Amino acid sequence: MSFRVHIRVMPRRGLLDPQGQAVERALGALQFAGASNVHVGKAIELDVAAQDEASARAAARAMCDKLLANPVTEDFEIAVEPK
Amino acid sequence: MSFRVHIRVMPRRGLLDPQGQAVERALGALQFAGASNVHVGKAIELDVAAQDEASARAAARAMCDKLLANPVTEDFEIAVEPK
Amino acid sequence: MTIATPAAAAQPYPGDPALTPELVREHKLNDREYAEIVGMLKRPPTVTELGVFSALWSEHCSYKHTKPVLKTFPTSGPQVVQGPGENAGVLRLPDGWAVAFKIESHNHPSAVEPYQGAATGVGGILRDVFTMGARPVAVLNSLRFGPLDDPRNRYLFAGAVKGVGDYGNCVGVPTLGGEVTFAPGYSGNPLVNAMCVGILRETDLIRAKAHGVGNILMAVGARTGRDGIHGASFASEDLSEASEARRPQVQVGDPFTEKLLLEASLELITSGTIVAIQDMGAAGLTSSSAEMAARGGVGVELDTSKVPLREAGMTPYEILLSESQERMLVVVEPHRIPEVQAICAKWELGATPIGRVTDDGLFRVVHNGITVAAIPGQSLVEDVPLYYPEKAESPAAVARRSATPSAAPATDTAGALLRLLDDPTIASKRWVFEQYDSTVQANTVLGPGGDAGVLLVEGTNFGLAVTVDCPNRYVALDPYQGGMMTVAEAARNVACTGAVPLGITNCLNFGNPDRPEVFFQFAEAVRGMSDACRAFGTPVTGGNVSLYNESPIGAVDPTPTVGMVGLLADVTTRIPSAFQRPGDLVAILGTTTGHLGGSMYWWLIRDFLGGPPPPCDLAAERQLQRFLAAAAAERLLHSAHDCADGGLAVAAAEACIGEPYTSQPLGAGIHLEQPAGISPEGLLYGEDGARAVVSFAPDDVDRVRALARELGVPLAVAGSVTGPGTALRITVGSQTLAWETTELRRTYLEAIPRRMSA
Amino acid sequence: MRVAILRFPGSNCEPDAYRAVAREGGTPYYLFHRDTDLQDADAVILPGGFSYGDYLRAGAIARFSPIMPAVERHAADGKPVLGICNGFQILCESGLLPGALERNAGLKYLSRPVDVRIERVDTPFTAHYRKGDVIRIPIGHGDGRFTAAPETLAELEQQGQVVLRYVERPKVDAPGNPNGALNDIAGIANRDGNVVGMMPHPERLADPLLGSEVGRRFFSSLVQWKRPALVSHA
Ligand SMILES: Nc1ncnc2c1ncn2[C@@H]1O[C@H](COP(=O)(O)OP(=O)(O)O)[C@@H](O)[C@H]1O
Ligand SMILES: [Mg+2]
Repeated sequence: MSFRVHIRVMPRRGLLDPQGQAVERALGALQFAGASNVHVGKAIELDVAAQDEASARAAARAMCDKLLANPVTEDFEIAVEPK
Repeated sequence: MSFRVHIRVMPRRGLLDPQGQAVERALGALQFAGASNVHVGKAIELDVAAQDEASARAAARAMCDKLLANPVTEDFEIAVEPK
Repeated sequence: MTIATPAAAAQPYPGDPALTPELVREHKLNDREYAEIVGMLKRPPTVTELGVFSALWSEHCSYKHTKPVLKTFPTSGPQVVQGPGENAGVLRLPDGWAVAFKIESHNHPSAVEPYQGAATGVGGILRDVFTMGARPVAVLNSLRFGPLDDPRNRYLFAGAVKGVGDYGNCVGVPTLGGEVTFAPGYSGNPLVNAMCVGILRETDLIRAKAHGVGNILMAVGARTGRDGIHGASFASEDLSEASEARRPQVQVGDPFTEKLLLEASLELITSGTIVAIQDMGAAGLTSSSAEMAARGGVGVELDTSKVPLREAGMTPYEILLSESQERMLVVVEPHRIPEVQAICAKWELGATPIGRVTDDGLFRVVHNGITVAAIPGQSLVEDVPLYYPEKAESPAAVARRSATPSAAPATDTAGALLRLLDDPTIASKRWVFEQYDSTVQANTVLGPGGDAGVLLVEGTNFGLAVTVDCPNRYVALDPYQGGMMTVAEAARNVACTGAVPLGITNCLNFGNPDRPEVFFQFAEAVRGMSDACRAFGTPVTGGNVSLYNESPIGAVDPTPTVGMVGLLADVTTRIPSAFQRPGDLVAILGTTTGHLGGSMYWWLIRDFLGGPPPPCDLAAERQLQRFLAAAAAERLLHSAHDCADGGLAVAAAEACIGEPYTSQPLGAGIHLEQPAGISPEGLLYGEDGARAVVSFAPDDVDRVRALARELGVPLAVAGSVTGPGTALRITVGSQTLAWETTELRRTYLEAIPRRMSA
Repeated sequence: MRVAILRFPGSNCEPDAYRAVAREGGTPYYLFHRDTDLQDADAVILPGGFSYGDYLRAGAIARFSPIMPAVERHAADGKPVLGICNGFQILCESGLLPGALERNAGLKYLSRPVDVRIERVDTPFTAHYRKGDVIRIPIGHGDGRFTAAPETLAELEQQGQVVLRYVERPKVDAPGNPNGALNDIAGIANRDGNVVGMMPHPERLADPLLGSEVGRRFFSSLVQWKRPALVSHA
């Protein structure tokens, strides 16, 4: 089976996120007054061939641990949907 | 009310996505054989103060149109959850 | 009438639309051109062929409006190894070395998507240089935008700068210079020109000429997608809302693949594995294959079904016209295919046979066994109908040139300097060039920020000075004088580093040539540039024309950008542009007449853009160039900076300001004689050419004077450099003006960052 | 002194490092990312550039290259390893050095001179400087903001692992710390001092023809480096 996996890699809470800050300032300047607490990270999408959802998720987690996220500065979240 | 908004900004289909390609090759080299069709974009998270979910979503769409996504090269998706 | 037999048969590709007059017009081919096509083929074209003609007969590829004028450029000289007509021009350097260089525009793509437009512009010009067998050692960029108070212009400016930077930085080629100008005429139609300079052994030069019937064509590098189809014809039309809507799929650059392609290409060339190589630039596979075949006087047959694709289901039409980046077309003897593939594999690139060199002179395209195009190749490339547009100067231009400001003269002569330094066109471009790696390759002797960049040619002790320039205001006011001044200013910038100007490349950015006033500008600018090139002995080795630079608000200022290289026989003699030592004497070279026509001063301070631009005195420019080179060779000068926008006062201020990384700017005390009839404004801010501000040790004053006399350069010792943090004082007649140099520096450095963070 | 200079796809400063080593009388040679053997290297340099385009994160993909296990063994043996710019990023990604190099605080690539103070002179790369020397060398990076967890940072300082620090000269019109690096860190060493990473590029100012050669001593130090006699920690 094949699954579509969405991964979100975000700067770890508490670390400086200059990109999030810059976007927040820019939104403010554009009069989007209601926006706050902005963070910017990476979105990664991929197809994963796996037996079932659980193993697709496990594979994605392994990819994040190994490559897709930096354990020093980033956290990640995984969402899996059947294709 | 305040909503947590998750935005995914991805390279438009059909355009070259060199970053996605590089990650796909790297996953292959790391023996994650099941991964394909990899794309890398931006994940943006923010709080939006709005009357209701629909207007939070509308605000987020306006932000994407104006600032967060490049209308020529990127597509975006928005997810809204109450805080 | 008899029905002629077709030159060669070709069939429609299944699914092709019907050939209708509308389809022909959508391909930007007029009735005359269509008739020529039918005459050439002796049958109606297939849709695939229509696409091929549309691309190759676009202005961008064919120069159909400009060829006769371009022929008038001087292109020969003892230093010329390769003149116009190849991917890049090549000039001879000492000891068997040579320099390949070329400039090209990416205006239209940058107007739509500034980041990718500028990035792929750099990518394309790098490929033009390394396909000659040269290793790129410098890039330069010439940028023009509308004023920064408009957010769209800020977006275009920021995006283009980031695009230039990200691409060149990743490939690892230092950006050593450039220019940025802001003027209302560029709103909606920015200009993004990129130049590349490469070094090679003269014996390694390779030309993009297919030969050897039976040799194989191979596609090397990135896969082909639907990017930028019709990019060449897109580049050949006005930017209108319609073109916004039918804009092609954006070309996305991949500098990482470019770097691999660079290494692979140079290895293919220096190992002697290949016969010819050309990059797939505008009109992609079509123009690269057709042009290589025409240069070699042979035919080609392409099998588009063999081309590695990024997207399924592409038609031969799309494959032929795709402008996917980072691709090369290589001609190889059949038995060497494995070697080519091995070299490419080492650099992680594919190399796929996609066609062969034939003896029937046809440009033939086959897809899954169907012949979809068969066109006489030589005619396809060379028999494009030429146009001889009318030219006539517009009465408005004549009137503007002869007008003078109506507003009252300014009273705050000193304050004007701060206004000028705060104008983004004059202000420091550090915000720009610090986003560009200027020291990679470890050969940078003078980085951006001075008059010209200087690099060491590795393995030698000589250096190259490189610059791009175009005083577009002058060209708009008087295209002939402005054309001369463009070359003169480039040469002056090169000479200020102590180098001897060697030759130029150019990028002619103009409006719609069908308008007589535009074509007048074009022809006159070329005439002016040619005269200057002849006077300086700096031939034209190549270039690029970008027409139809118009937006809903009208044509851009005519902008014939010149890229120049110069030689420093001993790189250690290079002269920086800023003052170096307190106590040095300051002298002004050249003649100051106080000419204010066309000046930044009139524009900014008196709100008047007009008058005659400063006349270009080619002999005086030449003498100044000679003096600077001779003085450098004797190591007489500690600094030299030319007077351009903003005149003497701005040049002196810039020489004081120096870099932000030195503790405090230096000051200077300068006395200017005030001849009768010249106003203080004219002395300070007039933009007479052939001038420079230099500094040198007091002990050398006699030698400096003697050299100036010997070479016929007027020289006035006018004062001296003073210590860090002291003021810049200029005495004009009995009046002394003084500026805090810390304030000058802050104004000059902050002008662009302040506007960009608004 | 045999100095292996690694080439990853997208490296672009390897010729610069090569020249800098050769100029001081060392024996530089290139190894490719696909190699697995260091060929008797006395020292290894991971040069600057954009390995794998810096896609995903600078250095993230290169760290998995076939050559890297050999580099890890070489480092574990206490032999010199220097990562410059992208090389520093690769060393952090691979865990040979602690911390991470994040996007510059100003969010822009920056090419400019920086003033750095030499904080440690007992590494193979800084032995020919004096402690406290301030030198001006170029940077060229978009991801040079050194970041580490607070405990890691404290430990780096306690153990004296900071090798280079950005400093601000008086009355200049630009910040001394160009990228927002924590504690102004421009370069660090591992615990043993044999593995060093730095963002600035000393190899770009190591040729007398360029007008300044203040970066040369990184390479003269290395070429003349003698491994101290092993002191037992037992
Ligand atoms: N786009 C750019 N890219 C790189 N360097 C630039 C750019 N624009 C300006 N510079 C640098 O700033 C210097 C001064 O610019 P400018 O005032 O246009 O100089 P000049 O009038 O001497 O040609 C240039 O020579 C160049 O080194
Ligand atoms: Mg100048």
